[in-house]
Amino acid sequence: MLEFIDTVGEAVAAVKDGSTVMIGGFGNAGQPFELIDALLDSGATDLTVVNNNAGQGDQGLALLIKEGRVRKMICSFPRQSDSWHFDAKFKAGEIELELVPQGNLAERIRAAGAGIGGFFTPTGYGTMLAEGKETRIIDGRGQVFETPIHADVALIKALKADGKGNLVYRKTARNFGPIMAAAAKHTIVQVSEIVPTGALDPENVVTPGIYVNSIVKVA
Amino acid sequence: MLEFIDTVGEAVAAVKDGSTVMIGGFGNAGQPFELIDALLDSGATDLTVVNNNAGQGDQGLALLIKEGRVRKMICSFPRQSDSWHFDAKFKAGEIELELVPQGNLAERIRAAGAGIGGFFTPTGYGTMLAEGKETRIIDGRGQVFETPIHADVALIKALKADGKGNLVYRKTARNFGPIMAAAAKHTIVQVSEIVPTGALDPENVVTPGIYVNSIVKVA
Amino acid sequence: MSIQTSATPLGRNDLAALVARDIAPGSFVNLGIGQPTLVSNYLTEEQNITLHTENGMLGMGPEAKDGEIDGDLINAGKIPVTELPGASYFHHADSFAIMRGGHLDICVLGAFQVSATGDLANWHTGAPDAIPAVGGAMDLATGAKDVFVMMTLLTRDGASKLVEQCSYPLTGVGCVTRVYTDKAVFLTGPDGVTVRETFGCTFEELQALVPVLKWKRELAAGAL
Amino acid sequence: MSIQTSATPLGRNDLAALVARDIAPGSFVNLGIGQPTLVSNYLTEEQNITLHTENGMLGMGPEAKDGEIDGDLINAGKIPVTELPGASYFHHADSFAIMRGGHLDICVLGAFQVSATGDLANWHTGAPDAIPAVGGAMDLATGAKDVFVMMTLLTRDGASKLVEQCSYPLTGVGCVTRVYTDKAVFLTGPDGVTVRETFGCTFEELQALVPVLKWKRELAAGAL
Repeated sequence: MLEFIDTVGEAVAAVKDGSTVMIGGFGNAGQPFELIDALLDSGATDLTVVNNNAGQGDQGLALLIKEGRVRKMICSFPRQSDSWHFDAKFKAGEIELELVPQGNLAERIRAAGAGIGGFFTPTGYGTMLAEGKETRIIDGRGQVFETPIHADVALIKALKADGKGNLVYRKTARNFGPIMAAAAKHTIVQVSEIVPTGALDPENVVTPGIYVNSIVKVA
Repeated sequence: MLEFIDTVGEAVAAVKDGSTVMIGGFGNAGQPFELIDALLDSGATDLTVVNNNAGQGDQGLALLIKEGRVRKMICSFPRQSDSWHFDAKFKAGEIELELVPQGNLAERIRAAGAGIGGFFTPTGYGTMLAEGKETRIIDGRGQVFETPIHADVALIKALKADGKGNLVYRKTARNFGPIMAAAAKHTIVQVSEIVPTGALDPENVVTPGIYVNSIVKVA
Repeated sequence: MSIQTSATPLGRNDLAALVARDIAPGSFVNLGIGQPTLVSNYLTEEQNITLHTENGMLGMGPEAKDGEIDGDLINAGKIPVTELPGASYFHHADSFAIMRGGHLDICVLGAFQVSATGDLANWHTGAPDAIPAVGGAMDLATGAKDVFVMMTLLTRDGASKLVEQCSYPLTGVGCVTRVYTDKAVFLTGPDGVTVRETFGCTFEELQALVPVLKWKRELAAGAL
Repeated sequence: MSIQTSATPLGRNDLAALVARDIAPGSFVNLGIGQPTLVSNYLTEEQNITLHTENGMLGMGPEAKDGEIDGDLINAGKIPVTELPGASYFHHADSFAIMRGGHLDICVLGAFQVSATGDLANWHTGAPDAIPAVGGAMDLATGAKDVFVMMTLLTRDGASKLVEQCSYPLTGVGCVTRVYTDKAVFLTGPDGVTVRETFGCTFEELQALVPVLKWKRELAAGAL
């Protein structure tokens, strides 16, 4: 059931210790900062986090990592100039890393939402990221078997939601939002605006409300 | 390279004898009738046609089948009250049928466009449509291995195109258009309107122009 | 205590009304072609049900009347329909991802046969000269969280369509959770079949019609 | 007939200009982070090139200037960019489907090493304490129709980055089709490497720098 929730704190109560949490965003675009801050405050720990990166600077996901709340990161690009908290935890052996090529990350998330049990892709074939994975030659190309990434909860950011939970995004802030919403059992969305049902053109809805559980408006 | 073409006849010249041709539409919605008629006139034969159905009544795809131009149909629902031309050819053993559950059809077309070498799906497991196919149990569910469906040419219908070939559709006429455009080497689109580049909101483009080769406006 | 909830067998419309009442508020539902479509007539506004049609839409409204008919707006049965506020359109792969990814709460389908463990046969008679056509049936059967079947309990020849093992080609294995018929509602699953209620017959009379119930007990009243 | 087309080695900008000239009109192109980004400065309006950024956009314009900066509109390097008329936005899976499905005509990438048969190493030094980070490099390398590499030919220590076999961890196998360096342009593929042109050195001088060219002949001028 779709719920409109007043505060980000109540919204992220769905994240339990040990949850797998997808967090939208690429760089700062599309990052649900307020939801991440609420997750930080919630105390939920032993998390597996799926995000393109592994936190930057001294905010959001980086702080969650710093506080030791993230058991494992599944991401494509953990190393950045300001990813010092991840770097420290990783070098200390205190966080697990599953490094996934960005397209495999996106496709595996999409597969989870679409009910696909696994797929073959040429990406990564012949590289160390395919080590230990099943491979086969299809139409003359080496391919690697990749499995869906499911999540308990997704935290994403959209521009607007209507009363049915339909979402639209803004520019490149769309990025992982739509596929994470579909891949998680419970999807929490922070939006800038809630509009009346009927105010979004059905042709332009990007995430249908069927994928959305909780909506919270942030200032 | 994107081309704007004056007539449907010139547009379908890309279809050669022996081509695999995807044809958009579900029922009459989204069917590119004018392009199909032009294909009928073109004389191209020995075709493999991918469409949800196998023609209805005495028009379009049904006539292509009647004239013996279709060697093989890949579809989910060939049997309809008015699919007499397909019925006759099929019973005479003059047309090959690959029957595909509609979701597998859509996902296999999508896989072709997305560069996926094959995928496992629970759909069809334990049924006669999985006979002879590779299966495995994934997370406790029986799944069937399905392969991408590529095409030489796609014939689809959209509402509007801009100067870059970006497309928008109308209501349930969208159906197979976007995934077929991505799965075919050469995509031909009939549109009701061509608008200036910049007239479509980038947030609302459904098929980016990268998937489109030829656009022809039909009255 | 009897589980007979009606003195007579249910007609198609009464059965559709019963299915409609059993759909939880806020559900996302796909109604198959034919008898299941009747269910939409009995959904109330308070239930806030969102209908999906596999040809690319959520928020489908009732069948279009004369002035409303739009060739670009049809349902999976190719009947012109309408759009409700809050609707959305998407392409076929996205539409079937909704079904296959387990996001629909319920789909309601017709059937030739259902087995005691929920195997479904509803797409093909298996006759050697029949032209097979499957459409989205396998995706719905396999993907929805709950699969409800609506059918008459007996064939014209009086044979039960609820069987120990389907003789018709399968649509899906162990996928049906409930079977709504004119004479009874059955719950099916890995542990076999249970009778929830009967219409116009006693449990013992039903057992005589449905061989697979031979050794079964009725469900304690109120269990569902 | 000499294939030396410049009296001096090419600077980064001249090399970017050369890559830009080699991109066919109407192409869809992804420019990697770093040196490849310079190529956009030399694309002409007549070429009608559409730039893709893997974080969800086609029709990317130049870097945003002060007043244009919008936090929701960035490129894969997380730099604010602009939108050109005819742009489109899509989610990550759709964006990578463009790359992985073979729809990009060209991607231009930096590299640590390229092998004579087009293996690419550009994501990981392999150092035991390095934190690995791959981003979209493997998808681009594997998916684009043509993969152009831009790099200096030699490491700081004077070793050739064009090698018989990469010693760094691979990004993709046999994927690079051209290598643009300060001293030469190479064509790579299943049949090995060929020199298209040299800058500031003769073919023989280049051979002395690049061991894998030891037994190679130069490409007949005009062949590409």
